Amino acid sequence: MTIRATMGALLLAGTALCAPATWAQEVQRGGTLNFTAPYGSSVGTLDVTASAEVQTEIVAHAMHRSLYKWNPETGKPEPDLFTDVTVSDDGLVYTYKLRTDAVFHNDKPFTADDVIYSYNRIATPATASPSANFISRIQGFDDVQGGSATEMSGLKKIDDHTLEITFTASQDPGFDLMQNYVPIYPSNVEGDTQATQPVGLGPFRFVEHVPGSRVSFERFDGFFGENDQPYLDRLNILIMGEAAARDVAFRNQEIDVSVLGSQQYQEYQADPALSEGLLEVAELFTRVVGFDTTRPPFDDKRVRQAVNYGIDKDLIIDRLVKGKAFPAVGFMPTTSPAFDPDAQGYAYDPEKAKALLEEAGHADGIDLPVIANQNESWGAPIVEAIIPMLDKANIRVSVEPVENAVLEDRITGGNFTAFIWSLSSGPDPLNILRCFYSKTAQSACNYTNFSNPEVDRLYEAAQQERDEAKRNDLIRQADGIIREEAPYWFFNYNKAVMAYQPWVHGLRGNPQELAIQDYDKIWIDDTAPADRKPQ
Amino acid sequence: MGRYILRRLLQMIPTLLAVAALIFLIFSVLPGSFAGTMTGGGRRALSPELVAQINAQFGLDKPLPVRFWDYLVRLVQFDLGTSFRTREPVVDLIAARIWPSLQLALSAMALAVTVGIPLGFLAAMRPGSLLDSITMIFAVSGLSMPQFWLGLLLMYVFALQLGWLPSFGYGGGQLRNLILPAIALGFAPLALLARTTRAGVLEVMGSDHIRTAMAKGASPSQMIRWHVLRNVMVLIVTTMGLQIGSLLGQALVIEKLFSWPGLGSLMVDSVAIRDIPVVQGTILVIVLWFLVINVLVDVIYAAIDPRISLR
Amino acid sequence: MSGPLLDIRGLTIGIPNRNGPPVQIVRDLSFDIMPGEIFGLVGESGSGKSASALALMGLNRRPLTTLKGQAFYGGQDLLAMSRRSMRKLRGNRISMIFQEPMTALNPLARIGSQIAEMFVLHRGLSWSDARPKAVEALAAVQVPDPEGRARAYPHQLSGGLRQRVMIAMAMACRPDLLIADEPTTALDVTVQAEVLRLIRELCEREGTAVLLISHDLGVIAQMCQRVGVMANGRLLELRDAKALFTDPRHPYTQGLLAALPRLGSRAVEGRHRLADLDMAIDRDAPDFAKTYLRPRGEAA
Amino acid sequence: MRLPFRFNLTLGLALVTLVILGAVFAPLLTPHDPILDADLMNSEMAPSWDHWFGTDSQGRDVFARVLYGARVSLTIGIVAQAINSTIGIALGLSAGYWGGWWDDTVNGLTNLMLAIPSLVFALAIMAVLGPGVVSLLIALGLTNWSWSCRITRSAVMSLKSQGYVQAARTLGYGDIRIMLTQLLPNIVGPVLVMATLGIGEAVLAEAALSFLGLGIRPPAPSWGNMLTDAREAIRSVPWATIFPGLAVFVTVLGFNLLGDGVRDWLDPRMQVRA
Repeated sequence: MTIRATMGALLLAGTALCAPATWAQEVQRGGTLNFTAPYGSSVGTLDVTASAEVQTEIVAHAMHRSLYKWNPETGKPEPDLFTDVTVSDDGLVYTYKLRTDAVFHNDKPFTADDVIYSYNRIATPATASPSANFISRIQGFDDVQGGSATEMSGLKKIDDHTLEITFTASQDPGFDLMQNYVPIYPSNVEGDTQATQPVGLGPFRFVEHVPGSRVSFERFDGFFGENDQPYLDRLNILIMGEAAARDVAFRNQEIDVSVLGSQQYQEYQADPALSEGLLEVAELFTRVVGFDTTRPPFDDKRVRQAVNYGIDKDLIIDRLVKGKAFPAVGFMPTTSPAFDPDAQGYAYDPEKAKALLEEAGHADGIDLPVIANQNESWGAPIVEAIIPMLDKANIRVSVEPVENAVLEDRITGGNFTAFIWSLSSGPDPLNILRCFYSKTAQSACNYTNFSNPEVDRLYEAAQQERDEAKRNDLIRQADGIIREEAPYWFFNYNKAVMAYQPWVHGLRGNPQELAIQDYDKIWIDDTAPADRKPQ
Repeated sequence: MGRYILRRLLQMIPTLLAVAALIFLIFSVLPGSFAGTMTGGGRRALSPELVAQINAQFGLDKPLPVRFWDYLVRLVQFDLGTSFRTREPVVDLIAARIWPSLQLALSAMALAVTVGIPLGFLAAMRPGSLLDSITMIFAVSGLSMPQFWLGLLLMYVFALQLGWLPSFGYGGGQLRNLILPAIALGFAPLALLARTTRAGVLEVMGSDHIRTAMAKGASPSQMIRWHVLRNVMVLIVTTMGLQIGSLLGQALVIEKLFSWPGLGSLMVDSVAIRDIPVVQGTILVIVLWFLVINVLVDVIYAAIDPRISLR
Repeated sequence: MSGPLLDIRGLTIGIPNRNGPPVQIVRDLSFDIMPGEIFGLVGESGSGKSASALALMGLNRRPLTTLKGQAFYGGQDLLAMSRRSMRKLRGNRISMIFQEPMTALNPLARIGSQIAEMFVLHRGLSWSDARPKAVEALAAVQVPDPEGRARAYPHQLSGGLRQRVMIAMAMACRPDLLIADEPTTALDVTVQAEVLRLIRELCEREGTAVLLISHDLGVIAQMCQRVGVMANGRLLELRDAKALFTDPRHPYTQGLLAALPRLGSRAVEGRHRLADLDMAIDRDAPDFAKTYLRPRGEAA
Repeated sequence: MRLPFRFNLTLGLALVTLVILGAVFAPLLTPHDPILDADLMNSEMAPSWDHWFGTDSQGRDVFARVLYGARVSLTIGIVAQAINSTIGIALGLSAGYWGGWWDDTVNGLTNLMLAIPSLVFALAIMAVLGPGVVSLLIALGLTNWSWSCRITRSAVMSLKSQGYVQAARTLGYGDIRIMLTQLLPNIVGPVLVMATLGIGEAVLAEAALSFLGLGIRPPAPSWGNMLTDAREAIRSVPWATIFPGLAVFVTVLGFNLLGDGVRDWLDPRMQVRA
């Protein structure tokens, strides 16, 4: 059987993605939305520059804005806090015309100083900000990190609303600077207070954080958005890590949206009422089992291919993941611009797996210990399912369940034979290809210690290529080699699913992370429960 | 009595220090690191420089004995350190969680007391009877279910099927939100109390002075009021105290399940992301609570039983 | 003195057995007690004395059950009475004191209120009215500083004082019959005599009859007008005390008396010695009691 | 109405026996392998003649997993409690018998262990050791001995002044011999009751730790991880949670009733009441 990622899947995702937005219904203003933050039972800090947690990002996106913003429909960054940009010929100097109508929640007008302040704050080693990676291409970053400067030389204020940024590489800075993790903070507020009393220039103003329970916001009247957005008067982000509890709460109409796991996806699809309110999107995540390609017997390509042939991933996706994933062909996901629609993935062929293994000199079989966390769609349960399958191909799989903290430490530290994980595979394909570049450290993201001269050559070429189509072509070629080399068992591309109540409108399928929604575009109609509906 | 309490409070200090040392020791050999969790679950790569920065910021680059000494020095100044994750003082994080935690623990206990003790009495009135067995099996069944399982069942029945109560969350700390988690948490202490009460009543009822009371011509209700209740309380108070004392620590599963913002869920989360100062702080607070309750129990004990004097 | 105060006929106590005849602890016990009389019931431990006494009060605990028999008191059968009317008699008309004064009192209640309870239960007094009466009752049993002792808890009192408290409690409502089940066994030898004397005096004054249960022949001899000897659940001999001690008829009684070493040839000598001893403590003891004194310390 | 037999004891014994028999004879009771008989094509099938308790999301037979899970859960419960009891008795006996500084040390240790909630302690140990049966045995076996220790110690304190112990000492018996032959038999009763209850607690603790993600290693079946894995499917695949849930319930209830029953039985006062 050939796995062919059809454009159909893409289109399907596309329509679902637009469905709620295209309802031709008069927008209603006001009301309260009960959104959920599903990735854990608390939000650590409200200062998103001190965090790498999606939970914090979900909260931060309500009140902060970054220089660029992500457009889920085009899959590209677009201007948010600036209206115009000119790029120098070498592609290193960007001159931004900043918005003049943006105001912070504390009434301070937005100026170039705020951008300079915010980026320098992130770059300062004292803050140890995990967001630093995103601004590391700004000139002078290394000097600030090294302590020889306190401000990055690449940030230059021309006037209040003109900002010049010099980068050290010619890559599009939009992908980095659109991140919610590099928000623009007001320069007249002490950075430390952002953790408890956040001030931004986003559509909602912070009201209250009940740790472990919820974060509440109210409409910020001064927001610069079009159509006098946001529509909602109030926004509650309820912290609900336990999926079973979220399920009950959603059915009970206590929450307006819920992110679904595969079990609930299946149940909600089967329910005539609930199936009406499902938003699906192909997310830019690739789920894989990664091998340490320097460690025998997995230093042999044939052994890695044998694993790929030995697993019936369609069956696992169909039965265990319950259709909440797209079978993976290679590393680049279907929604990536570098995805190759003609490529063929590994088909399920246990005989071929056995043959490859014998060819590699392992007729009596091999052991495959996999470290895994508890995640239902890219953790121990998946490994459990491949145990009987690979058993037939003479590969003895075992699971070592570990906590997330340990999993991540061991993967970045190279302390594994194989691991199962979900890896970001977007939105910038070039940035993703970097993870297969032999000069990228294992701890950075070349987890499998992948090294292939041809891929290195293609990556270096793509880096220099300014034309987007040609660049994507190079990346596509590299993805083909990676598929053949199989440093991973390519499992699936995530299908994220969000359930929403019938009165909720304006959700968009964000393939970066479905749970990150543009709250300013969401509105609810008056069929909502009395305590939340617009007056 | 004031002096007694003061002395008992002072006696806690070595225990607390020992707990602190033990926790420090356990978590110093814990695999996984906070910096490791900053990848956001495969979403981004961390440069080694950043990992070093993060570790330096929290003093994790120093040798273990130095860290332990720093920890102790801060501890004796009532400084529990700074959370890696939120970069706020641990004391503040705990302060925000302590009231919900107490609310949950105390209401669970209130439930256990108001239902468990009468049940125990009921069972003890006819020992060996069908009523006794049914009552005790009901009570013991509370001890026989995994907490999260009981919580889930309650959620499904009372929130989803009947729609009487909200299924989750703290709300503003209203009673409505409190009921289900309190039942889920309180069922086990309820069972223990019912059991202790039954045993206590049977023991008191079998004692000589109850025979005296009967010989005096007291009716059963007079006998219970004048001679049983107080004596049984002496036996129950210990169980109650132990339960109240340990409920904060037992609540972690329930708090996670019901998204209840208590100390338990804070602790579990912090263990998961290796936010060690918070873990240490919450455990210390949970232990402190247990110790304080113990002193309180002893004081109450002395108030009920004239044979015990506080020395 | 017209007729007995309490007339027990054919009292049989045992443990019912589903699959056969019940195990009998006391068999066919019959005796009577005259008003104001001190009646002694003597026998080894396990002979059924205490079970019989508790049966009269309706206080035997399962599985011990009164299988048959009657106990007439004022024309009513105690054993067939309703619980409620039995409760009215208990403590009020028939009261009881127990062997172990350490545990017979509620350790958590003040002495005063434990005595006052009697007046609340049977005289319908309020607690505040009952308390002074309790102090009076303590005074009546010659407890020093009755006011203070009323506020004390049992563990703050000595054994002898506690038994006095029990007596005060039992005598509070001036009962017709006092059942004293081994009242002095747990006490010091020197305290024993005082307590016995107290019982005797109070009962004489109030005209209360006493059913004195003891395994101690000396105590019985010192106190009782008539004595029943029990062994193995049966009443073997029921005689006038003087007659019993001088001329035991049943071989068991004979054996019992013979087992007391100083009742043989050297008995008279011992008796005198003890009489002297006892006289030193209790100069007003009635003659008959002195006659049958036996050396103390033989209680076993 | 009085029941004709010791109800708690009988019921408890029956339930515990049932579970133990199920665990011991698991291979005879089901033809299915709990791990390798996984057929995703047959996943989430309702109970049928082939699969009495249905199948789980991996297509494994729930009945087989409940039976084999009994082995894991019972092993954890019994062995962990055995470790607890052994530590508790050893410390309690020696502390009560020798007294002095050793007693003070043990007392301090006991208070320390009591003060840290055992689940919290177990969680910490599991986090250090990582999931697995051995880790669970250590985590649950080292955290719950304070009660056995306290009970043993106080019993020994009151026993050691008694005549027969004194006699043994004058006969020149060694301390260890006195503890094992004279004291131990007299404290077995209450410690046994504690242990019975402790087994139930350990079974529950395993479930709680599984819920928190720190149970045993999959794919080995334990009731805790069966419950945890299937909890989201409680409405569509109820058999995957109800049966392991019932298994936990029956087992813990059984051990609790057994403990209560044994206590009543050892303490006849509890039975004979007005």
